[in-house]
Amino acid sequence: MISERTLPLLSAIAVLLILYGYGSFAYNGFFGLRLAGYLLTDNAFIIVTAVGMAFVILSGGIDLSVGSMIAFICALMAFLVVKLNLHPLWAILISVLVGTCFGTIMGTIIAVFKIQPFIVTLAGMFMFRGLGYVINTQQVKIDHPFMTTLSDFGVYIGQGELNFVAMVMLVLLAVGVIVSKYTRFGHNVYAIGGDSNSAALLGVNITGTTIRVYALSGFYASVAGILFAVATGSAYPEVGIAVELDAISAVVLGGTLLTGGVGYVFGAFIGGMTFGVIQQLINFDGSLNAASTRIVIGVLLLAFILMQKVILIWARKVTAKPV
Amino acid sequence: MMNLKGLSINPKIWGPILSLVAIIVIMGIIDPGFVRIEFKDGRFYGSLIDVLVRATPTAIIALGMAVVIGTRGIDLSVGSVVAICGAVAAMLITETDLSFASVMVLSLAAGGVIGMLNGIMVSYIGIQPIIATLILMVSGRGIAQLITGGRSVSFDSVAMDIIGSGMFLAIPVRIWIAAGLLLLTILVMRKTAIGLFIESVGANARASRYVGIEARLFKMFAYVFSGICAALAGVILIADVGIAEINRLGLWLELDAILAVVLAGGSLNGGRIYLGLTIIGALIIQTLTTIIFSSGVPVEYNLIVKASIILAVLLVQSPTTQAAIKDLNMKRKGVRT
Amino acid sequence: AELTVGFVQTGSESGWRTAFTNATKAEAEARGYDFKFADAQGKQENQIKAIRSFIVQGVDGIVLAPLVTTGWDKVLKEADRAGIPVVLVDRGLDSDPSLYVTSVGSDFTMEGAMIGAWMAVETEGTCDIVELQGAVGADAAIKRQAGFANVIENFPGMQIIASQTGSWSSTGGKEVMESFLKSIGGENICAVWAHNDNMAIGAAQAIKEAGLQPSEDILIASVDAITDIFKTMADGETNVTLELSPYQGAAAFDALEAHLAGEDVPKRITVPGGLFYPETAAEEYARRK
Amino acid sequence: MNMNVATAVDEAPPLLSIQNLSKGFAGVRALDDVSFSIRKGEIHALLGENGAGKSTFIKVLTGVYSRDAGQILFEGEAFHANNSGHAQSLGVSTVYQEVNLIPTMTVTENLTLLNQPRRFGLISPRKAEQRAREMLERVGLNIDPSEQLDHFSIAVQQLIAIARALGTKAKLLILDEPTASLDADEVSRLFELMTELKAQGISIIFVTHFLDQVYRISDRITVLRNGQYVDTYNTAELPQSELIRAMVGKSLDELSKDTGAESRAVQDTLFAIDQYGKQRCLEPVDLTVARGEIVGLAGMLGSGRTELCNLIFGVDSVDSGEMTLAGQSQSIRSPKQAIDAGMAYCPEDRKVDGIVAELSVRENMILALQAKRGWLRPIPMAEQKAMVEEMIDRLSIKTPNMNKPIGELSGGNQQKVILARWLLTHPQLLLLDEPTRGIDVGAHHDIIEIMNELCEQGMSLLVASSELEELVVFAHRVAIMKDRRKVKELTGSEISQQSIVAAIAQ
Ligand SMILES: Nc1ncnc2c1ncn2[C@@H]1O[C@H](COP(=O)(O)OP(=O)(O)OP(=O)(O)O)[C@@H](O)[C@H]1O
Ligand SMILES: Nc1ncnc2c1ncn2[C@@H]1O[C@H](COP(=O)(O)OP(=O)(O)OP(=O)(O)O)[C@@H](O)[C@H]1O
Ligand SMILES: [Mg+2]
Ligand SMILES: [Mg+2]
Repeated sequence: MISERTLPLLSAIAVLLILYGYGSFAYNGFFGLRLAGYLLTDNAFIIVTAVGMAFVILSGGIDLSVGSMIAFICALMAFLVVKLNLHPLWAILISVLVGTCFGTIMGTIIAVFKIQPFIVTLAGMFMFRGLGYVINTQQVKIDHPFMTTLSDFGVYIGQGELNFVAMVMLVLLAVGVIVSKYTRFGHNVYAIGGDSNSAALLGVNITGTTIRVYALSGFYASVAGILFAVATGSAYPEVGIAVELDAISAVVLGGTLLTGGVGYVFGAFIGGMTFGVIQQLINFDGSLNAASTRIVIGVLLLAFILMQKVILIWARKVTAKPV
Repeated sequence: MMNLKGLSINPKIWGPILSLVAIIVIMGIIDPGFVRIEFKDGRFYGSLIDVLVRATPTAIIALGMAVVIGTRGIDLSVGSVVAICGAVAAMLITETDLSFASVMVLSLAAGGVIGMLNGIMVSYIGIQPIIATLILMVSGRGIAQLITGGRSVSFDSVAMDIIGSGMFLAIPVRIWIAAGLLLLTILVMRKTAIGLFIESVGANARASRYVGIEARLFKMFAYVFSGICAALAGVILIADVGIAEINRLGLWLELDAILAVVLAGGSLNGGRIYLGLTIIGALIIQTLTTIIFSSGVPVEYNLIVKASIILAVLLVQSPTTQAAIKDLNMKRKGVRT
Repeated sequence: AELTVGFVQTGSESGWRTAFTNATKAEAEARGYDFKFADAQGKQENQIKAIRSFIVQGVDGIVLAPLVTTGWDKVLKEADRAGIPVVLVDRGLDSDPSLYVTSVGSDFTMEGAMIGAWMAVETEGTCDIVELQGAVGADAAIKRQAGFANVIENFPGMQIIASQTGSWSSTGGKEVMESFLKSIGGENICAVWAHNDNMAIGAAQAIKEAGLQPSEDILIASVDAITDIFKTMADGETNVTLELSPYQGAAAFDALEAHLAGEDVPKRITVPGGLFYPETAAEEYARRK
Repeated sequence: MNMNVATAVDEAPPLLSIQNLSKGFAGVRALDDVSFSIRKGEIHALLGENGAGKSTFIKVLTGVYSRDAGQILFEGEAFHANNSGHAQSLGVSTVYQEVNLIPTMTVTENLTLLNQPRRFGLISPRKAEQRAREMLERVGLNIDPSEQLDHFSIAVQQLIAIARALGTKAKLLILDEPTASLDADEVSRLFELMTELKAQGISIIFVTHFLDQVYRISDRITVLRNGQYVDTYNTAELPQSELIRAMVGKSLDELSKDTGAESRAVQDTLFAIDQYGKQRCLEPVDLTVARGEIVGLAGMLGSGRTELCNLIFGVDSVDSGEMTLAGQSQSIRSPKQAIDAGMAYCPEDRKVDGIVAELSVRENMILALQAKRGWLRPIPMAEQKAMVEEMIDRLSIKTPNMNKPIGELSGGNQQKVILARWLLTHPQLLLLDEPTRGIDVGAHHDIIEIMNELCEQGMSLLVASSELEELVVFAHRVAIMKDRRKVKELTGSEISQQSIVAAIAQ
């Protein structure tokens, strides 16, 4: 069903396909299950973070703490597995719980004390990074057979591997989409993002919903941290720097408005993949120096957005309701 | 009591100022050396002076940021603009014979042009501010690297030394610059109708359009101004050390600038702009940093200390806490009468 | 046939890094390689993506400048499975050595020790040192710190009395040094040990502005040997810098070619660095500018 | 009148009893010791001037604002709602004054928010849509509920909000100015529903400024004035003049109800549009307005009045037709151009298109004039103050001072500020879309007087209004819109409520 509301998402998908099509046409090996598998794996933890972020942004907020949360969770995992010799399964459980708790605390501060989310989560960003440093300032190898089993687990589809990390991402994406569309909580998120005053007058529990939104974001970010730890089998304090910006842009590129209330959780996946494809285009080209790499990323982003706009305008014209 | 009543006209305005004073006073009690100011070799010397000096770049950028945030926008590119304009200034000084004035004008103009690009993307193309400025945040540093060929550029310039560490009437020149800019901005915003229009556009863009305000033009203006501010900060930053390290120059400054604006009570949802308080916000952030550096906190605790104090400041200023305090006061009074 | 080689760089966080990239590229061009470059912008995940893209493209060899020492096992195994040899440059890895051909680079611990030794000699074993670190948790910082600490341990009169991060930049270095000068007092500081040249340049400025003479009242030692430090040194404002060679590409390519030719390659190739002093600074500056 | 007759007669315990309720804002006592009660199954009108405290009362009752003092008993038990949702769960359902729905969600999502039908624990969109259709049907709306809410005009949104409140099972229903932008048909429909609910034993609190509606539907009336309780009356026993006196505090001269304005000879045409239209939006329209003439625009919901005003003012761009203003041909593409050409436009949706909530009353009022003068020529503060003060006085705007954020004013007073904003620009042609929406009787009277005065001075007005009574009073000519085209024009003595209704129905 093509409605006005889905147009931004659809145009984002269209542009992603155009980019991917261009890569397949221009570079050997770009098209194919192998790179597709890699794209899913390599961008999994950004996408997982972005799914949590999508809820936050849809609710009209923002969460800058996710990058540091990932670092903190990695450090915590390393601490639990290496220092305390816990089984990774326990470590994962504890880490997710702690991450979700921290998210809940931020949400509570935002909702109860009515402080802008930007600044609360910015403080969270400093705090979690700092906590990560305190747990350990070293680069630690998380050596445990279970972790290796997880990271090596995967099914091959032709040349491409759908591995554990990618699977978790896809599951969490599906969960996110369902929660946003088919639960009361999801609708409440859209409502407070659309107009929080009206939502309050309609009887939406703003405080509760806000707290849950940040708890959810904390949950997704901590899973992203665990995925990072699993994928690399290591932890270091500088993990996830600026991931919050990547996640926010992934969400926005996926057609979600930063002002809240408008967009789709699935857009986070599209946005994340778009970033991944742009990066691989540059890697496959391989001729850019550091300076041009940055510039080209910027230019491609701009091109992506402009194409999206053009498609949007065109689609609006075509689908506009006749009187 | 009377006095306090007078002060409590608007907790929004007094919050940041009192927070700053409280932080300094507490620190002064813990370590009297922190608040000591000496007069030495024709200049003031002391940690508080350092705070003022170090805060100028952030404060200047935050001024521009405050205006942009007033339009309900955000400018993530300022850090990169700092790098670009620092690079431009350094290259002009080392590679050309231009007079210092022309160097300044060209560098600031570079900032203005980049700001205009942001402005065009946001207000004429309609890209969301965070993404529009992210584009230049990412590619801007690349541009700076192109300008210098990826190396850092050191230079010798008397005029730059004066900007970086010179004194005028025993007060660092850069403080004069920041104060001048603040004054000029306040004048432009409040003595013309620009301030009103920007606040109106930020608070309700649709209604502003209905009254005939050219919303796009004023949004654009905000980004141009922010670009120029960032350029000025860039020049000051390179003048400080006599070298333009484009790879790190201005890195993460955008976060501090935004933080300053928000500490000053500015809302990221647009509307009211508090210029003077923004400077206070920048001073709060810098005071924290300086305290952390001079207090001997182990490095890995830096961020925790910073986050905790910011949170404390926010919690005390929050509407909920204020209301609770008021309630308590009322109850106390109620008991007395 | 000409070789296709992919080079995965960490990013472009410093002038030294840029010089390293340029030198490597020039070397590859001189050898007529089809040279593919990936800039990871300071993120390990981007480096992993780049390695994988080189695997998919089927390059003949990969040169990797790892951002961190851990977390490479999986992707290196993938390269191994694809039969693509990997050569490390700049720093080593905490991985099974069979996963890479060799590790070319300098020895951070050694560097820290060299600076420590220089300082011990210069101050005759008595010195209160302030340390300017880079980012917390950077591998280079940790190892240099360890090497430095190993040496000064032997001198009861030497200790680090304050340590802060100057975030690798001269403005950062200047700001931290200013605070140290106020809180500790210039007269109580004997030397500055800066983990890179930029922070040393900033520290020298701060010392000057506090009315002291850098390099005399307070010694300054740093690492990297970037061009600008020679100017500062020539002006008599810092005492010593340790060169980190940006010319590791040649050694790496040699090793790669040898490996492809079926020869045995040692697991560790150290490129020499050396200390530079003010005496030769002016000359070096002119040469490198 | 200490012991009021109404409660004395009634012995049954009231559904809701309010005792000594007070609420203050900085500088204002919005509610001052208010006590009265609501019976089971009655329609209780809550009346008072703009800023009397009606909306505040409702918000305190439903927990949106905390009360400073006082007690509320609901079915004999202490009632303390923490927020609107809580109140709802306790059996009090409310439609607040401004439309408070979520503009970015679909009509279905809005209607079923907090009460979505589910299947297997998840929301079932199909069932939700079905339920939404049923709810819409009750209020006689035939729209596609899968469309986004803000695609509909404010009046339709108003109806949707009402449909939503009716759909929740409540013992007490509160409607704060639900009829402000509805036309006669919708109002009748709503009243039928209210009567139906009343028969089921549901009580309704009803706020309006239309006194005729009060008499048509309500059982009892409570009047507030300046935040204070005046009295409660049985509607049937209270003459209208008494009611007005109770509300205003003094007796108002019989509202001048002349049979209609004289038509003016259209000799001196100020404004003319010729085949002005836009595809999918408005069929080409011809219309003229003479100097000093008031032209009314009548029509049903969605008939295209607002669209026409938007096109004239350049909010939307036309794709056909020509415009002349004061003898000059105009091509208007933006409000700015329209203002420069000498027009002004008071839009329908004041919350979205009118007020800038954070800015003060003063700033809101001078905004248009300042924009007209440009940013380089700020209006001196003294001049601003004088102008604003005069307007506050002239329109009797109730505000403690001119620096209060306009968002904190009562709805009617916000409307007056927006009107003042445009009067200050001294336009040649003033477009008003539902200008008296939410304005009380006294002020309504004043505004009509001001409009007459303005046109005497040579200003021309084009007024879209759903209030036929009002149109009949002041319009020299009425253009009737239907299905996005102009269907008829009535002049002078042809203008009457009947003739307009007939033209619309044709
Ligand atoms: N949030 C608020 N902050 C400050 N003052 C307020 C606030 N809300 C209402 N007031 C003030 O309380 C008084 C009563 O306002 P209220 O909205 O209850 O009036 P009303 O009777 O509903 O008027 P109207 O018919 O115009 O809607 C007004 O003077 C208004 O300025
Ligand atoms: N009864 C209705 N049924 C369907 N759509 C409607 C209805 N009323 C309004 N609309 C929608 O609202 C939009 C605005 O109509 P417009 O405001 O121009 O009409 P209007 O004559 O001013 O009516 P109103 O009294 O509602 O302001 C139209 O685009 C139409 O889609
Ligand atoms: Mg009201
Ligand atoms: Mg209308």
